[in-house]
Amino acid sequence: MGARAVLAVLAIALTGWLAVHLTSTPVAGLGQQVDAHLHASGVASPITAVLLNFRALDTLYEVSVLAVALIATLSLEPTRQPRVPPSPGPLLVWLVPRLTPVMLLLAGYLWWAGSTRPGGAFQAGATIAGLLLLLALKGPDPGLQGRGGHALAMAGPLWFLLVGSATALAGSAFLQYPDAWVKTLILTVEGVLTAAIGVTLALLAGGGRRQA
Amino acid sequence: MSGAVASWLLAAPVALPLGAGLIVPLLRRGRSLAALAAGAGVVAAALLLLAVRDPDGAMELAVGGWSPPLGIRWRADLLAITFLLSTAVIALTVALFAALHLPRAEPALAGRLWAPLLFLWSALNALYLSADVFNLYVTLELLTLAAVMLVTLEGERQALDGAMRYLLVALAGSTVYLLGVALLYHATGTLDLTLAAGAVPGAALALMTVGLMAKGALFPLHGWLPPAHAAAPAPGSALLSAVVVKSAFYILLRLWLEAAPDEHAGRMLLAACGTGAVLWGSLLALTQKRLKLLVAYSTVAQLGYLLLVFPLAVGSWSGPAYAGAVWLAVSHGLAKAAMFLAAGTVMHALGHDRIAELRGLAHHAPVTMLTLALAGVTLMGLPPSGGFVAKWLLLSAAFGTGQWFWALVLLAGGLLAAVYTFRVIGAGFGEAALARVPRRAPQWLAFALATAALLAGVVAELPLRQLQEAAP
Amino acid sequence: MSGAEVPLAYALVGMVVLVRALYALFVRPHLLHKLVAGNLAASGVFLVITYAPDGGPPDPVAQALVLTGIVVSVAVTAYGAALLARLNETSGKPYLEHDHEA
Amino acid sequence: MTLQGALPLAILGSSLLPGLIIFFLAEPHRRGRTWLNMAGAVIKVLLVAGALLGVYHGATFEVAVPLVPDYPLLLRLDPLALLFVSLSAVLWLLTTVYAVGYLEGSPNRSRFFGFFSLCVSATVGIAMAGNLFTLFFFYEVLTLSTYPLVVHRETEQSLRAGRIYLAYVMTGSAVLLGAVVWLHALAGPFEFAVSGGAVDHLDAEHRPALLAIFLLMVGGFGVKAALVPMHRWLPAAMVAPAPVSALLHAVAVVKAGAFGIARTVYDVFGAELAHDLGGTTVLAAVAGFTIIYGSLRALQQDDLKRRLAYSTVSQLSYIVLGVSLVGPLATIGGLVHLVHQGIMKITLFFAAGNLAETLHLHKVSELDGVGRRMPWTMAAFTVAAFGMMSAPPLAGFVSEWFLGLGALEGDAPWALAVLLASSLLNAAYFLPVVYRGWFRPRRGPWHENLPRHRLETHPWLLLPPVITAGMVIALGLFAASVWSPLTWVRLIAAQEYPL
Repeated sequence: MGARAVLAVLAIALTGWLAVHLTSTPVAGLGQQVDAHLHASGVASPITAVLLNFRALDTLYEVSVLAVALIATLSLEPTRQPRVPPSPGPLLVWLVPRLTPVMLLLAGYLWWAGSTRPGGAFQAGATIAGLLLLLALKGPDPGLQGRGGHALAMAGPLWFLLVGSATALAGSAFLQYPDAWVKTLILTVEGVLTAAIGVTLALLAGGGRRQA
Repeated sequence: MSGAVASWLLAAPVALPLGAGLIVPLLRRGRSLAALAAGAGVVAAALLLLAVRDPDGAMELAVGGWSPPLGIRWRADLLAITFLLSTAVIALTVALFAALHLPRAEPALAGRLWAPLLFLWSALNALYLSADVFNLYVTLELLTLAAVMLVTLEGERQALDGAMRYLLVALAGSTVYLLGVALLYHATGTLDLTLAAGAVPGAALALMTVGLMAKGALFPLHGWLPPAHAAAPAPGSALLSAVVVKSAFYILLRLWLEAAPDEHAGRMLLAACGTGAVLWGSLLALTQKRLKLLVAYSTVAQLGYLLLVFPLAVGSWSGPAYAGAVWLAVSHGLAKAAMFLAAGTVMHALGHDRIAELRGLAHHAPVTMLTLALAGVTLMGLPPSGGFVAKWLLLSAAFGTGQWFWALVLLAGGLLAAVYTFRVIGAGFGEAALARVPRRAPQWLAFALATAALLAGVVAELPLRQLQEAAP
Repeated sequence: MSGAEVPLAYALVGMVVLVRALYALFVRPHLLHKLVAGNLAASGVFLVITYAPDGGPPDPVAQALVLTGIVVSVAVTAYGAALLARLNETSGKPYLEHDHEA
Repeated sequence: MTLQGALPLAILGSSLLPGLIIFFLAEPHRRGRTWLNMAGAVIKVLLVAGALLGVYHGATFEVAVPLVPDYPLLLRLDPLALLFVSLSAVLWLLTTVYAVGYLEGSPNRSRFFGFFSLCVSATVGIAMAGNLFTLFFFYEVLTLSTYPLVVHRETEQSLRAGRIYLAYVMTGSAVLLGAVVWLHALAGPFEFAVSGGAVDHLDAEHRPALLAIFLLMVGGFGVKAALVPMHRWLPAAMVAPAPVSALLHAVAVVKAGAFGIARTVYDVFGAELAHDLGGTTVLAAVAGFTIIYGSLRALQQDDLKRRLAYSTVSQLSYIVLGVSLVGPLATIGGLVHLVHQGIMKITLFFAAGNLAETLHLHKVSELDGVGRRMPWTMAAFTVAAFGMMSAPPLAGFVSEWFLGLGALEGDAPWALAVLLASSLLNAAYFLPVVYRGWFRPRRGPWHENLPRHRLETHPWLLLPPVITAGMVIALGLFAASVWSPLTWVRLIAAQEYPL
């Protein structure tokens, strides 16, 4: 217990020190920079501009991290006791078919809205994932654990990488969209990412496991 | 046009393995072929980067056409190229070893190694090229996930346990690092280290350093390394011990020597941790009963040497100290990879890696025995090895700057390394039959790496001179 | 995620969350606790990142960083959970071995 | 590259390349291996002869290979270097002949001859080193390449000997490395001085540091030179096969230590500075003690090889004593003993090896009457033994004569007393061997170990000791001739102490 007490004291001290430090330093940021270049970014939403243009590299790595997490999860040999087959209550059976189109619509909207106001691939993808999980709960399983599902999951980062490499091969910098194509490319990338993130999250949530 | 060339040369080391890593899991056959092809491409790119290198200015690329502070910049200075190239050589050799060794030794793993190996490689290259602290955070996460996956491949309890340990420490480490990033961003309004140079707040530096030390298994945050590295399949252990843990040291170099060159008290602290690593790691290596654990603890110790660079790289001695540390990292990488691959052969040949029962290796697997010995020479820092020339430079800096204490650490570490290396060599003599006769080809690959570690001590003059000139 | 400025209070709360979570990550033996703690710690940092002093508009870069960070930590946590399940099946308990040298 | 530069590399390569090739020769290729060895050894001797001729006529042979910025691998053939190179070259040739006969049909010969050649390459590298960096470089290569030879038999006992060897020698090298780098930190990069010291320009405030460095350096070298109390590894290493013991004790390892001390005194610090610092006084005292201690321990050994080992401990310090007495005559005595002791000692080990191989005789007490069974071997042994007692007109006498004069010249009469006492002790532990061999009758049949030859043993085993015994006589009789080591050493002394 003594050790814990020491740790606790240290923790409190650390918090205080950090707080003091944070308040003592003036806060700088890149807000103006973003506003200044927003017009050239191809999208109206500053956050999306940062995510898919100014710092697109981060996002490429980020979706790669998702893909690796999925591959790593799948490579843990499948469990001996599979997930219990779902016994959907009447509510699910009634709700899911009616909910499906709504959620698809919502996902589509989030994806499209991303270019103008907050939203975008991740939110849309999350919605898709939720939908897929609901479908799995209701059964029959949408069967994404197969090669097709995995291909779909990999498609996101692959397409993103492809776009980036294409721009490099075209003679401009890696991930530098040609001005005429900015919006289209960003939207397609976001679109593919939405689907991929959706599938990936759904598979991850299920531990990538097939039902019995 | 040169812009395009830069764009290709800098993108290839990241894009090729990343793409291959995403595709390989979808392939039914030809996985190893795809992986090796991508690897060959990376090696070629790294060699070209070295060939077209301009000593007066590093090749740079504003990714996406947006230069910092708004965007992220790739930069291939000599340090980056050195790490890119040595990683490429090691990773490609390890991949070849895996392609030849696993199908017979561990068929279950043969196909599953490639994805993590490729992601690992891509993340490392991305890390070497980037000087953007947040971008580094994402690459570190990519690296960690791939590394943890490598550890789990064997699938038995020890592997999973080691992997979990690794994951949790890395998780804590990256969180602390990220907090440092936040403070740095708030204080300087940029994430680019070159722009933030000289203005990095102490708190941010401290937090990022602690986070990196956890990820890099730097004493006293090294506890997770041996079980994890020892549990991975041989090619995995080789990559983890030879290059992955050094990525943290790489960022520390950039942080302390380039971005925050005036934080001298902290440098002493780092070297003190290094001393602890050298002594504690070596002592634990001495007490190990299993070869792979011994090699893993020797990694803990050897990482300690690297930290000694920070107090030594001052004034007129910064050149030699810097060159020595970088060269030590390179030669240790080659030697350590060779050692873990050899350990894999031992595992396969004997069915175990208990040091007390290595009899017969010298007769029936002489190449592997010689590999362990030659790699050991580098760990001891004796001529003719890269470890020796590096140690010579570090020692010179230690005496030259009047910090003889660090010299004692270097010398003591060498002696301890000799003790645990010869413990293994001595055990290999004597007549005894092996469970299986190992294949020749993979053994020669490990031998090649060990020989490279020796050659690093004979053909070092030019690279060392250039590193001295490039020292921050 | 957008709109009004993020006052210092958020950042301070973030700090507390972070430190408390890291503390739990170290002392709690149960791996599920550790994983959740790790995830919480990250969220604490995100609060600190988004800290923008009163008056100033929210910094889109900071918010983008947080979005990226969230995805990354989700991925890591998800994998950690899968690993935990696997470990639990093999060793029969959701804790780490302490005699790893054995 | 010029001939001047090529020659040192050729001398190095003549043993290095065969060695590297031999490693990859499959065990059965007995012929190829033997040819490679002999060819390399003969070529080396010829090259060295050429170098001697050249240097005698004032040519300089030197080459620098860049290795670390400011610290090249510098190979240079100066007179002192050639003294050691020639000794190694000639004795390597003879030992190779001997080893081929000795290892007839034993396992791991490729490994043995591979490391054997590496050993010799390292030794000539040490001899030709033109700066401390190069000297240390090859000194460590020697350390490492000797270990496999010590443990060659792979018995528990030999592995233990190997561990002891490493424990002592590695610690020594760590100390040495520290001292060398420290010295360079003070003095910057430097080469061995042709005359005088390389660091005697350093001003007075460095004196304490310099003394410390000097003691650390001779301490580091002293481990291989088997100075008491750092000598224990040497008797332990006796478990190695006879050719190894012969080479270790007569040439490679121990001489590397003594040679290193000579370089340190003459060409790094310079005899004058070393003397002013008081370093040589300490060194002389240790050497004197080692001479007596070694002889006393030799008296107590019944195992012939162990007796020889302790005799080596004692005799090596003749060289160190000569170096540390500071003065032309002592220098001549010490350096010429580097050669003479080598040839005498290798003869003794060859002979001991023959007795063990042919008749399974390891103990002095078993030697009764062996002179009748193996007259040539015993004759060679006897000659070398008398040489060790420094009986005129043999080689040992020449060394001791100059050492004695040196002792008087440097007014250190105690050193003279030590030398005389040691000679008596040498007689005390060698004469019994000779007496038993020639004048005691053999009881019972011999335990024949080898197939009978016309000769008393395998010809490849018999030839080398006979030749070296002849050299022991010749070096004494013709000490004054132009081609004797003595003349050569006078040349060196004249360089170090210009009159």
